[in-house]
Amino acid sequence: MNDATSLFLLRVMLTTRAIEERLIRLYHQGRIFGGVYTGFGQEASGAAVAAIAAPNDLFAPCIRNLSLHIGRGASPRDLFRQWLGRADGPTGGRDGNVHFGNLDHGVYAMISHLGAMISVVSGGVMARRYQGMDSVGFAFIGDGATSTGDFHEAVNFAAVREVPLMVVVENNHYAYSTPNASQFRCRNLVDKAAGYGIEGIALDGNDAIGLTEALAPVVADLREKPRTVLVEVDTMRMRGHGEHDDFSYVPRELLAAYAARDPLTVCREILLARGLIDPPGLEALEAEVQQAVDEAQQAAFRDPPPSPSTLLKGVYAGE
Amino acid sequence: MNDATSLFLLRVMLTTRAIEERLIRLYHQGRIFGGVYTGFGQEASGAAVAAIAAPNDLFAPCIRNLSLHIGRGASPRDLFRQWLGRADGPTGGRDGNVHFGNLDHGVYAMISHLGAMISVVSGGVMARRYQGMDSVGFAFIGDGATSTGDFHEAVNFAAVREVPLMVVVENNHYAYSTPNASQFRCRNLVDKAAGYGIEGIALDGNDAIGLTEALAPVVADLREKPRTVLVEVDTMRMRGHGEHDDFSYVPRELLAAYAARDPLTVCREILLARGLIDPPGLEALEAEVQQAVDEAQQAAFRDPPPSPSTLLKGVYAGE
Amino acid sequence: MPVNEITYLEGIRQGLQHTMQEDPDVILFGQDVGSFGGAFKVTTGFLEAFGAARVFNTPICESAMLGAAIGMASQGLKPVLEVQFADFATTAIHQLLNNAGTMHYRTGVAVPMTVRAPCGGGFGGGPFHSEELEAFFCHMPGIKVVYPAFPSDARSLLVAAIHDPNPVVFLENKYLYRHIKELVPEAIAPIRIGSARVCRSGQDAVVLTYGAMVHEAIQAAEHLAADMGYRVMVVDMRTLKPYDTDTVIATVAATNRVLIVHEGWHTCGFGAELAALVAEQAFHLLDAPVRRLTAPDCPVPFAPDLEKAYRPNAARIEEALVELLEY
Amino acid sequence: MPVNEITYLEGIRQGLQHTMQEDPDVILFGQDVGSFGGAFKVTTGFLEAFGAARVFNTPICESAMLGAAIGMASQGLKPVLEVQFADFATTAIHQLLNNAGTMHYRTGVAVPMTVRAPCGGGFGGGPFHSEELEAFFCHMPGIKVVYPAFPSDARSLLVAAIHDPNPVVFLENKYLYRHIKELVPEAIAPIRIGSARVCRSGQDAVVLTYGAMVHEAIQAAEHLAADMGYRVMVVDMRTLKPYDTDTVIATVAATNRVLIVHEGWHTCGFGAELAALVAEQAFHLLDAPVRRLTAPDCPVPFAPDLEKAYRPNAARIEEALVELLEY
Ligand SMILES: Cc1ncc(C[n+]2csc(CCOP(=O)(O)OP(=O)(O)O)c2C)c(N)n1
Ligand SMILES: Cc1ncc(C[n+]2csc(CCOP(=O)(O)OP(=O)(O)O)c2C)c(N)n1
Ligand SMILES: [Mg+2]
Ligand SMILES: [Mg+2]
Repeated sequence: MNDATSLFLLRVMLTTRAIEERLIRLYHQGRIFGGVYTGFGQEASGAAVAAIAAPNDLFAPCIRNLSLHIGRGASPRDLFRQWLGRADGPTGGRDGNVHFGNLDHGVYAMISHLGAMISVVSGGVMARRYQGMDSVGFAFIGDGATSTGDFHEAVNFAAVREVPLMVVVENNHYAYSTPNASQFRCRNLVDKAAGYGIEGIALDGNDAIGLTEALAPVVADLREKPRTVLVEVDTMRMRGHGEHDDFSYVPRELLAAYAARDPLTVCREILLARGLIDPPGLEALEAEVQQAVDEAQQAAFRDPPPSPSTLLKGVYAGE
Repeated sequence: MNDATSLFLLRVMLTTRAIEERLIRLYHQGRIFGGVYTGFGQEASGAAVAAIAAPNDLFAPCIRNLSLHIGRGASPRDLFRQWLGRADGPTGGRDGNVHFGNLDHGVYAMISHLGAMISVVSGGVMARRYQGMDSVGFAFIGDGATSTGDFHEAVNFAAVREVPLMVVVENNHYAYSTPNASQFRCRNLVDKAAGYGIEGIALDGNDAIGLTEALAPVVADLREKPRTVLVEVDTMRMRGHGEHDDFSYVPRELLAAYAARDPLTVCREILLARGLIDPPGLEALEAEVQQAVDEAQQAAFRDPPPSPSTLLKGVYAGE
Repeated sequence: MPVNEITYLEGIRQGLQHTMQEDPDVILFGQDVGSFGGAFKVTTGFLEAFGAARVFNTPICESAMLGAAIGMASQGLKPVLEVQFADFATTAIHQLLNNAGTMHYRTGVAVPMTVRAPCGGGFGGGPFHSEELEAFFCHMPGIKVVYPAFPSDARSLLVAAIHDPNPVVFLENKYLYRHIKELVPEAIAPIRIGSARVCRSGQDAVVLTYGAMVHEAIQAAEHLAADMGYRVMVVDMRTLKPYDTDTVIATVAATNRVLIVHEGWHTCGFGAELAALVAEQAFHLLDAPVRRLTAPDCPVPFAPDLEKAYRPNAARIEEALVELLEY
Repeated sequence: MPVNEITYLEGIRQGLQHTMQEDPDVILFGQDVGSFGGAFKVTTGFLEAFGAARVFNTPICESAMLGAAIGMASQGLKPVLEVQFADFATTAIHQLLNNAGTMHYRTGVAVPMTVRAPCGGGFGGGPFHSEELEAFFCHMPGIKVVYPAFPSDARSLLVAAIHDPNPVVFLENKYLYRHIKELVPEAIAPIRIGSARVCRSGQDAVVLTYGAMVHEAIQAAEHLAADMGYRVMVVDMRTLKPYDTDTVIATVAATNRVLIVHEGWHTCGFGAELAALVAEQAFHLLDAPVRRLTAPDCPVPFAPDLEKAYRPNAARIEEALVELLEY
């Protein structure tokens, strides 16, 4: 892995964290309409995938994958516009919060129905390959969502068609309030891979550099020998399901254990240890990111909301 | 396994075969309304499950499991009434062909939507256990139907709740015209068990006696230590998907190989070898079964169809 | 008779609690309904009160949840299943339509199950947490559909739904959960599924509606009375399948002008059914064409201004009523 | 202009074949559509003609099939997906309603996909192979719904559906597949989605219908003309969303009496939508209440006598028309 990639990971994660911290504050200040859902503590996997992927690749992020959006080029201002329902945001205010994407960046806008997007990104990759493009798909999914029929149908279909697709299961141990033990009975979610006849890979989900190093060769190989793989990353949701949720059902020791392995801390330490950044450099980077987020937020607050007269625009294409 | 059980298996399978042979003939004579779907060549698993099960057990058969119905006490006359849409048949003519059951025998009437019944029988068992009954569930499913989201959701849910449920996957190598290779990428369907954290057992699906011997202890253990298990049985659909289908897409050598291991032949030979029946006894049994089927068919043809005036009866319960 | 003020949400809670206390056959399950009390906290304390055999969390699998409920109901239990948002029931329509809805007709086995489905918008939920799907459910043979607008009705109708021997979809309007309060007696009054509620009398026109729009319609009618002296009747359909055709016809006879309001989509919505019924059976009673005021055929938008334009409200009901009254 | 007699099924086949020949972006997939040619043999020879990259079988997974079609369409392909029976689409309503139907509205990305869904009864298919689900599909924002009744329309409308930049549900009536023939020219005439077909002129009443019931209605109208001299117009709606409101209003203006017929369920069916439209916009044109003749709210029964009682037919349409004409 080259140095630029390491710094890319750090910058993406810092930006993600700064945006989400801001969203959380705005929510508790009552300045956000609707709920706030973050990937606090889960920034590593999205950043790593963004680091590995190629321009023509396609992505189906879930609600905890802001870092993937950032890594694929979503601007902080677009992010705030989305959360504020602004006219020029990624969904023009038609959708809110995490339900956005940008196909120019290869990123599908998720629907809420868990599992439903895996087949979509898989179909997108099928299309691009039919069109002669080299394209690999990346689908993110939670531990809870592996229980959906959609997860199963999509992974099986992709496996059978040998779609180059990496399905990244982010096991953060809870689905809303429901712990793994009430969600599945296999020991690890990667145990499901064999049932689809695909390779399964289990990794530490809080180490972006480790993830990038481990997955880059896998993805390179997928491009040569198209097939579907299942990756389980171990991580932790460090906040509630949304900011309305005090997550008192999560044992505090569990949180503490993962706090000690916060993806930003882990990445910062590796970069410092490898001499890729020094403390003043880090401070400067963090300040720069904070400033960009400040400016983006302020700009987005000034951006106009959609006009009610546009309500019916675009229900159908070509009209 | 005691002698009565062996003879039970033979009688159930002979009856099943005789009924289905008759249905096939009636179809080609144009005397059946709608299609005809049989389990020709797959009689062993349903018979074995019927042999093992206890009175309070519950069952979700699929379209190829007539032997399960017969084993649980469905009468040939009821069968013909069902296929002929008669008023006094199991569904009173509201439904046709394989879509019937009898909860007095513990047998759910399937809907066509593949995979949908696994959760139903699982819920039935949950209810019976809540009511203090000892009850185990048996769900049958085809190789093709393992691709449905419903299969996945139901098996996972049952596994997590530790519902004593045996899911019997009958791998007959085709789903309509689609061979295994276009349906799943795992080597064996039993490979899926690990992904649900449950035990998987692969067996010869054409040997009713072997199945009974192998599964009886498993089921006994399920009663003690409730949990879900996955059983894959290897078998072959010896006719078309339905009688309208000439199944020319199935290699004839494959059919020949399974014909040599026809469940009835296998069972007959074991019983003869074990001295549990002799050739004249067998002949007598076959004649008896044929006569019962003849009479049942004739009676059913005389049975009245439902009156059109009953069309709306029972859309709602309690009205 | 002691009287308490309760919210709509509390009405649902009390109905469920009462039924579970009286009848051990009632079982509750769904995503996060256990110690967490469900996404909307309707079942807080139920796990503790009724135990893990009667109250449990499920994995995320709407189809298997519905299937399990069908299985339980077929064995004589009365399962109550919470789907976290009605929107997610669209992943398992076949279990309702084809399995639950046909079992009694096909086999004579009753399926006394209740599906609690929080629905409706008005709080920035966006396209996937705001849907009104009653038209789908009402189109399904063998299914009953209940949709209360008041705390008292929510309480009574949930009891009725649970004891009904059929599969019932019990729609809960999320906007009303904490917005609507009502004084209710201790004892739960029985309400028959199939009976509408005349919420406001009047003889100049009638608004046929349900869910959150009932309260918007009442407000519109009050404005109109104050501003222009019109007396507008408001009918809360309250149960949508079966629905109360007698009350519909009687109120049309009494008013001769009909406005139908709902926050679900227009084309093939429940409003179409009501309008068709009026057109077929009360044609001779009409002094003006029947009129529908509904959400447009458009995903539920997130941005507040867009959702305001999307969702009918008191002001737009009033406007439509004026046009109708001046026809 | 050379003219051939083709079946309804052949019309579909030709429309699909033509489009695939002209446009390499059209991809066909579904259960058994490959060398087997699909459950109804609509695509026999397509795999051989267009190759395995454009024609392929899928596992049994309606949701993933629909999702994949959405993904392909979002990348500019024009996937045509066959669900084996429309009934099975109920396992994946969310992919249509929430994913396909909202993508353009939410993100500006068009989803030009076509879902071919064989539907309807009349052949002993029973409750799970005979359903008419157009009301569900028509209730979905962002989705178009097409339902031809004639070979020529099937051919033209399938071409239109595939080229439409939106998700289109293309309903194929199974009973008509081999029962209906028509003389058609070699060249495929373009038909606009949203235009009805006046199949039979008349001025005493109009039957608004679609699918297999078009042919029953024509037969009923012919009987009535022969027996009683009535001239009954028959309109094949042909496309249900959008539907041709202009033609509906014009034919009501011309006849003043309306019968709506379909073989789908009654409550919240597409007939309710048509009746509501007529009641709202053509009230002053009516000499008699609008009337619906539909299947009852009941699973589709298997037994021939039951299904005959369930499904509207020429005789019952005639009866209803006589009542309407004599009102
Ligand atoms: C089909 C479906 N059912 C229910 C929900 C409601 N829901 C939203 S998020 C969530 C929990 C998801 O848990 P998990 O997949 O582990 O993701 P995490 O939130 O932990 O990242 C639930 C139940 C949904 N979105 N879709
Ligand atoms: C959800 C769903 N999709 C499609 C069908 C149509 N269909 C009926 S049987 C069948 C093939 C089933 O294959 P398999 O599960 O292997 O069972 P087998 O017929 O071989 O016993 C298909 C595709 C269906 N019944 N349900
Ligand atoms: Mg999780
Ligand atoms: Mg098979």
